Amino acid sequence: MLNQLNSTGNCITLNLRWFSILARLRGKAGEEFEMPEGCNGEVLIDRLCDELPEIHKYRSHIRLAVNREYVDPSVILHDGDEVALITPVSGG
Amino acid sequence: MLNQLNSTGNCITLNLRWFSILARLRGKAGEEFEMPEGCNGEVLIDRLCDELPEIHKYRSHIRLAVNREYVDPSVILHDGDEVALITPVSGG
Amino acid sequence: MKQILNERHWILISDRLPDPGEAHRFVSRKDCGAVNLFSGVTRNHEKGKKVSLLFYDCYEEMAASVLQKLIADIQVQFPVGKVAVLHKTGEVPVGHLSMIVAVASAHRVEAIQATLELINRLKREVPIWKRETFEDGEKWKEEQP
Amino acid sequence: MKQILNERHWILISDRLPDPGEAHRFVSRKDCGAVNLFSGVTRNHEKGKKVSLLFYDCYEEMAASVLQKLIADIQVQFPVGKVAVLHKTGEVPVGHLSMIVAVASAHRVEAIQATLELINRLKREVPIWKRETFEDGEKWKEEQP
Repeated sequence: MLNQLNSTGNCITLNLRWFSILARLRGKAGEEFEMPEGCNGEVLIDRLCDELPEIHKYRSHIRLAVNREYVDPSVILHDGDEVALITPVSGG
Repeated sequence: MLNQLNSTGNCITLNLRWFSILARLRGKAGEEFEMPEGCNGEVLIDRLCDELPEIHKYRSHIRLAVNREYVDPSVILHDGDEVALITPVSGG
Repeated sequence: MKQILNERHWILISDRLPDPGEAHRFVSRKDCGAVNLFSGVTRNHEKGKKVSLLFYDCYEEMAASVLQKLIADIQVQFPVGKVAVLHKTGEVPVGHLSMIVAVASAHRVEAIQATLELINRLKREVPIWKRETFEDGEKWKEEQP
Repeated sequence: MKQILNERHWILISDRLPDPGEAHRFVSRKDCGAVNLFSGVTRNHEKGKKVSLLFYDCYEEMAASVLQKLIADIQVQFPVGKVAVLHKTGEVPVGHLSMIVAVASAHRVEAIQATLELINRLKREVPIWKRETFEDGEKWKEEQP
């Protein structure tokens, strides 16, 4: 696990933002969240799904946003990143 | 000519309306115009082209309107009809 | 001036146009989630030539009746609600409105497609003619090659 | 509230929308003969169910930045001038405006096509979410089958 995550044992703090159904399920609009250094978006989403199993239902439709841009979930996260799980949008 | 026009020798009075370039060429916006009874739109257009040769240039693009509807030029005209030669329109 | 106003449409041909907001309000209805509003504005150029003014001549009685049939066609072809077509006659200086078309529908695609189809047909069928004033004189649209 | 206003576009995400006429005026320019303005309005039905209210949640900072890129794409893909996209957040009762999109161009087809493409992309890409209030409760759009 440590190798897989490229982790040095240190932690990074992410600034999670929650919206729409996920904000309701999580019960908040934002939070600081610690993850092992070197982890990627996929690992974060796995971890959040573990904590909040209701997310599973939406998982296949979720896009990842890091610092207000859509990114591939394989992207490595960094300390201070603003991260959001974007369920299917419905503006207009 | 009499046979061709189905004419009885009587005349009908048409209410001609002129618009756009044709109003400028004709020098007026409307007039009463006499034609033999039984004549059709084609005959009227021929006659107007004789009177106002500048119309010739537009003839192949002219549509005929009788009583405020586009009609085929073969339609027989009647006394009191409101008739207009519609050059290509350009509203909008 | 010629106006036809009923439950389904508002047709106005006049030398004074109302604000586009009035057409917007007219077509708005609680079952229509999409309102598309198109405005024609006199632009300052045409085929590379500078334009200073447009003038619209109109066979008003026929234009209103052609528009009424045309709108009825559109309301059959597309699932749209109310439709407004307002066209100016006379002079329209650069930057001013010559036409307002508003279409409401339950859905955006239909509102937008119906607007385009309505304008395309208006430009082919409704007896309105445009005269453009260029720096070197004025010409009816039909006079131009 | 988030606003980006410059020579090329006006983006506004806010719990208060201006009148559509302001978007119309913003995009109008003397070289653009066509202004197309689309408004989204809360309608009273959705898939056969009665709707009484919409609520929009928005990731405002990201939405504004996604919209800015999206509008820049549209201005490359289509020969259009200025573009305005105004989106409401929070509650939008039936009959009220949730969104205004305005696009100006020299020609009608481009103004109208660019509007449709812009809305289609907005609905796929911009992080805004709709919650519908029905007679039997409220649901985020993603919750619905």
